[in-house]
Amino acid sequence: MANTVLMGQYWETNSLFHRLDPRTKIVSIIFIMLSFLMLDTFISYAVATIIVLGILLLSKIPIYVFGRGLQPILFILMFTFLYHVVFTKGNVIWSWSFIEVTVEGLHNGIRFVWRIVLLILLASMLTLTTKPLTLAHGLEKLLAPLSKLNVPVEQFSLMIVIAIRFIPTILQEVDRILLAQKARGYDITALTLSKRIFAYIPILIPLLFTIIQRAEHLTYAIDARAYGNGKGRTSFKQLKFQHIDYQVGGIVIINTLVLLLLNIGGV
Amino acid sequence: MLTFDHVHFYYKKGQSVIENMSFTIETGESVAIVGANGCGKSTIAKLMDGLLLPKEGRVTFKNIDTSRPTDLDKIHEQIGFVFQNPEDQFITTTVMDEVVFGLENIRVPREEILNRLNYAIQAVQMEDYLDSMPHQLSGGQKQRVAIAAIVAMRPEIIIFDEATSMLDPQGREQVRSIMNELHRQGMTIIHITHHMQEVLSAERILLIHEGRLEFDGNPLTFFETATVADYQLELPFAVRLYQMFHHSTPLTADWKEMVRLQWSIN
Amino acid sequence: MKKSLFQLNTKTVVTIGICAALYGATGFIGVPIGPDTSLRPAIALLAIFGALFGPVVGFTAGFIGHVLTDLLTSGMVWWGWALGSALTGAFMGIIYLYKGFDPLAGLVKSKHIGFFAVYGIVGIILSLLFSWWFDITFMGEPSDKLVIQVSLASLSNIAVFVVLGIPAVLGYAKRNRKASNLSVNE
Amino acid sequence: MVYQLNNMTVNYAERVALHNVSCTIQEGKWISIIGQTGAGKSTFVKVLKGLIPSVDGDYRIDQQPVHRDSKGQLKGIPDIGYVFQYPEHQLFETTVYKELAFAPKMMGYSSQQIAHAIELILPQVGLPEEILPLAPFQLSGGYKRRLAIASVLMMDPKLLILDEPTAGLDPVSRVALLRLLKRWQQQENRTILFVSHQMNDVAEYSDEVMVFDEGHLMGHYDTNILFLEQAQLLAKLGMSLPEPVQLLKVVEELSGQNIEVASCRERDIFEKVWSIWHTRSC
Ligand SMILES: Nc1ncnc2c1ncn2[C@@H]1O[C@H](COP(=O)(O)OP(=O)(O)OP(=O)(O)O)[C@@H](O)[C@H]1O
Ligand SMILES: Nc1ncnc2c1ncn2[C@@H]1O[C@H](COP(=O)(O)OP(=O)(O)OP(=O)(O)O)[C@@H](O)[C@H]1O
Ligand SMILES: [Mg+2]
Ligand SMILES: [Mg+2]
Repeated sequence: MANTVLMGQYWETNSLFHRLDPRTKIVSIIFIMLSFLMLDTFISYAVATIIVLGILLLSKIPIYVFGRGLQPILFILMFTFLYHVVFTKGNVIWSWSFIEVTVEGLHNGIRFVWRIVLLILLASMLTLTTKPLTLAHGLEKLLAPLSKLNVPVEQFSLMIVIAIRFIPTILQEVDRILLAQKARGYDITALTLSKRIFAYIPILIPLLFTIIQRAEHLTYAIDARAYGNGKGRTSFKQLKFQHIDYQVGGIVIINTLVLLLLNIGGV
Repeated sequence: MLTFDHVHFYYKKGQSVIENMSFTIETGESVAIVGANGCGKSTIAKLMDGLLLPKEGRVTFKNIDTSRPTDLDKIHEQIGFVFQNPEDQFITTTVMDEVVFGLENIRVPREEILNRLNYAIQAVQMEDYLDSMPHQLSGGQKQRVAIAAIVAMRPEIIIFDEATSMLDPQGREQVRSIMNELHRQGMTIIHITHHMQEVLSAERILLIHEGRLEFDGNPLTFFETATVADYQLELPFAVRLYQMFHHSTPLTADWKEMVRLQWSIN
Repeated sequence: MKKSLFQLNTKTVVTIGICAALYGATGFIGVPIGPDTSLRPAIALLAIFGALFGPVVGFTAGFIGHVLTDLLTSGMVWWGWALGSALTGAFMGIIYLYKGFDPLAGLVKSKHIGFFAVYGIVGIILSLLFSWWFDITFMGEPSDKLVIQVSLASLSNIAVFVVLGIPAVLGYAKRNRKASNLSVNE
Repeated sequence: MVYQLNNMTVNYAERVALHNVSCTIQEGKWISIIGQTGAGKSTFVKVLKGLIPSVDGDYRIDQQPVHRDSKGQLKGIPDIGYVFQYPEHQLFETTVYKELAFAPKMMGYSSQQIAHAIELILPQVGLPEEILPLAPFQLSGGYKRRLAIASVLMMDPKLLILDEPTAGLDPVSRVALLRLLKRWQQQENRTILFVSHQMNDVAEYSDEVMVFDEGHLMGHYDTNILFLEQAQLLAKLGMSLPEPVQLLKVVEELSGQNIEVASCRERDIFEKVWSIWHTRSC
């Protein structure tokens, strides 16, 4: 469990995207996403789709992995689609009692769903090809200039790192408490499901206590190792832009421009 | 120069944990702190490092008062502290990051970080575990990593709070020799331990009893004269042997040496 | 010491980080009760963090925690809802600014509970409305669906807040009061 | 009861922590477990307690295969007491009292019985009554350790597993605990599995010793045989001898003769060395 969280959605392949600097990825994705928010015409949708498909192929990640990412929001997608189909006024092509399906509705439904799917696929590219801590590192570096304006970027980044690092610890802590109880003859996992839900409640308060205790020790640990306010730390793991980062950056900008022009041109 | 000047401390009002404690540890000394469970050793260590502040009196390091928040960073840079429970000390997700974290904080340049990382990790023999999660190591391995993370920072003082309690005898010996080496290079070593043989090889011993400093001096003198059981301590093996020989040879920390000497006299 | 609001020392950094982790970890758990809505015990945690550590910790922990769960589970961040979580956390934290309210020392008066409940409920509704507005504006989601979603989510969140969050803060304060009383008696 | 492991293997992700371990643990003995850091000692005792759900191998108690769930995972074995290597892994309640009361409450004792039992156990492990209302994490390292041990002793288990229980205890408490355990084990004919790095304690208190190295069980010996006759094996595995035995070796080397001793316990060796000494100086 600990490892799954630390790895996040990360999926190891030797693709181009895995080698990219996290900063390039973050900025590019933001650009592409913004340009997608303006999608309007059929051609622009087509271009966007081709771009996303291209990215998926290049990532070398099997398609079912992306499918898995879409699963949790399948319900929203269906709902959005049906909603548009049913409630958009226009040319009725099929009806049953008060329900009317219209051409415009189908059109709208497909469009909205399509856009969300594209956005999600893009977003999962970032998490599938970058480990959460690398992502945090990239973000810290991107925001580094703000540090000069007295924005506590380092501390903010430490916050995120602690958060990522502690999600598994907390889940482990729950495991630990269960294990400690098991070691003294109380096995929660042996209970039936309905009883188990209630059995979790008494664990919550001890959990809260130990976590607050953990926080105290962690504060000591960070202070004791002279973190201070994090300003001016050196950085052992360095990020370096490579050729490929510039190339990808260039392509992204061209893409965005193309989409923009398509939209402006109304094609 | 680390000074306790009439220090009082409590966690809860009315239940004092440290009472009127005064002593000075000079640069380059090697000091063992001993005492019963709950007598306040870890609390003293936290006071030394400025993690806790005295309720009365002053703790100063090179004339910097720990209660001045602005200077606390300097104290943390100069005083390294290996926690009693290594799990409380871990901040990051890999053994490597754990060692590097402190080095980045004290602004060690990149190339130098690599050197120190290698040195520290090799010293505790954890080369094979650089990418492991600290929380998923065995009990003794955790202690080794905790030690490496502090040793790499090369502070002027290192406080080891029972940092070797779960090491095998060989590991204990290794850490002992790391300590000796650092001490030889001029580092001040403060070692909190329940292992009496280790106490014997320190230069000075601070005995804490119910929050008060009960004895401050040479360990050999201490074990020769004190009734150790009053302080929940036992005699080191060397001293037990010494008593068996009815004190016929001078007491030394190295008991094998003592036996040989005895043998040659007879 | 207690009432400092914007100072970012190690303690606040760690508290926010760990609260975010806790929020994120419990974010994995949820009992679905309607379209894209579930009974999330995480809301109770926001209430606890807010009350114990104030609006800044509540806001930041809610935001980071939400973004992280989104990133770790589906890879897609729903920014509107993340900001919503943040707002809820901030509202839960208003009570922290009251003089004489200090659950860490066991000090909670009954009028505090009233205020806490009001801020909490107002906060939950306001932040959901915010998320709703955000989604319509930036994601182009249909608004009627969101009306259902918002009302369901408000109700479920308020339920969790009232049933779990408030009692947890009270329980925590009570326990701390006990501990400090004992030390005075001895 | 007899506990039997057959070809037990445990993997943690990519690391093999136990390799084909087979052993039989008889009732009524004090068995120590030694080995270097990371040798697999904790893993081994966790398997015995059933704390590691997925293991590869066969585990029987009194010839009966240990119950597994539908997925083939091991279940915790309730009547084995287990003290974790880090007391922090074990303590979870909000007060010391609740911590001590947890196991007996599970076993269905009344609150009076529990209160009485707690009253009895506190002095035995050297805990003052004042700490009962404190939260376990407010205790010092050594007190946490005592609490962890006491809360398991409350179960009065047939087999008691202690993973480095003396780490962090002050010397007098350490000896007191070891004596308490020895008395309990002998008088009530209980079994103790004692993981330790303190060779002196191992030599002093155990009947048998199991030696681990890099996940392998290297042998299961009578204590005296191991320390007095298998010194090479221990040296090869990088483990040291108890100090009294080292003393014996030094004296053997100095005198150039083999010395017979009754056991590897300090008293017996000191007696022997003293008598050699005495005859020499007379
Ligand atoms: N966070 C805390 N809150 C309240 N009391 C505490 C806290 N930490 C320690 N104490 C108490 O302070 C006293 C001294 O504790 P300390 O940890 O300094 O002892 P120690 O000498 O290190 O003992 P050990 O050898 O067992 O580690 C103990 O009575 C302990 O219960
Ligand atoms: N949860 C875990 N995940 C991955 N590897 C682990 C885990 N626990 C232990 N290991 C590894 O398994 C090996 C055996 O560990 P174990 O804890 O059994 O050692 P040990 O003999 O108890 O050592 P020690 O004396 O240091 O406590 C070690 O190499 C350790 O790094
Ligand atoms: Mg201590
Ligand atoms: Mg172990």
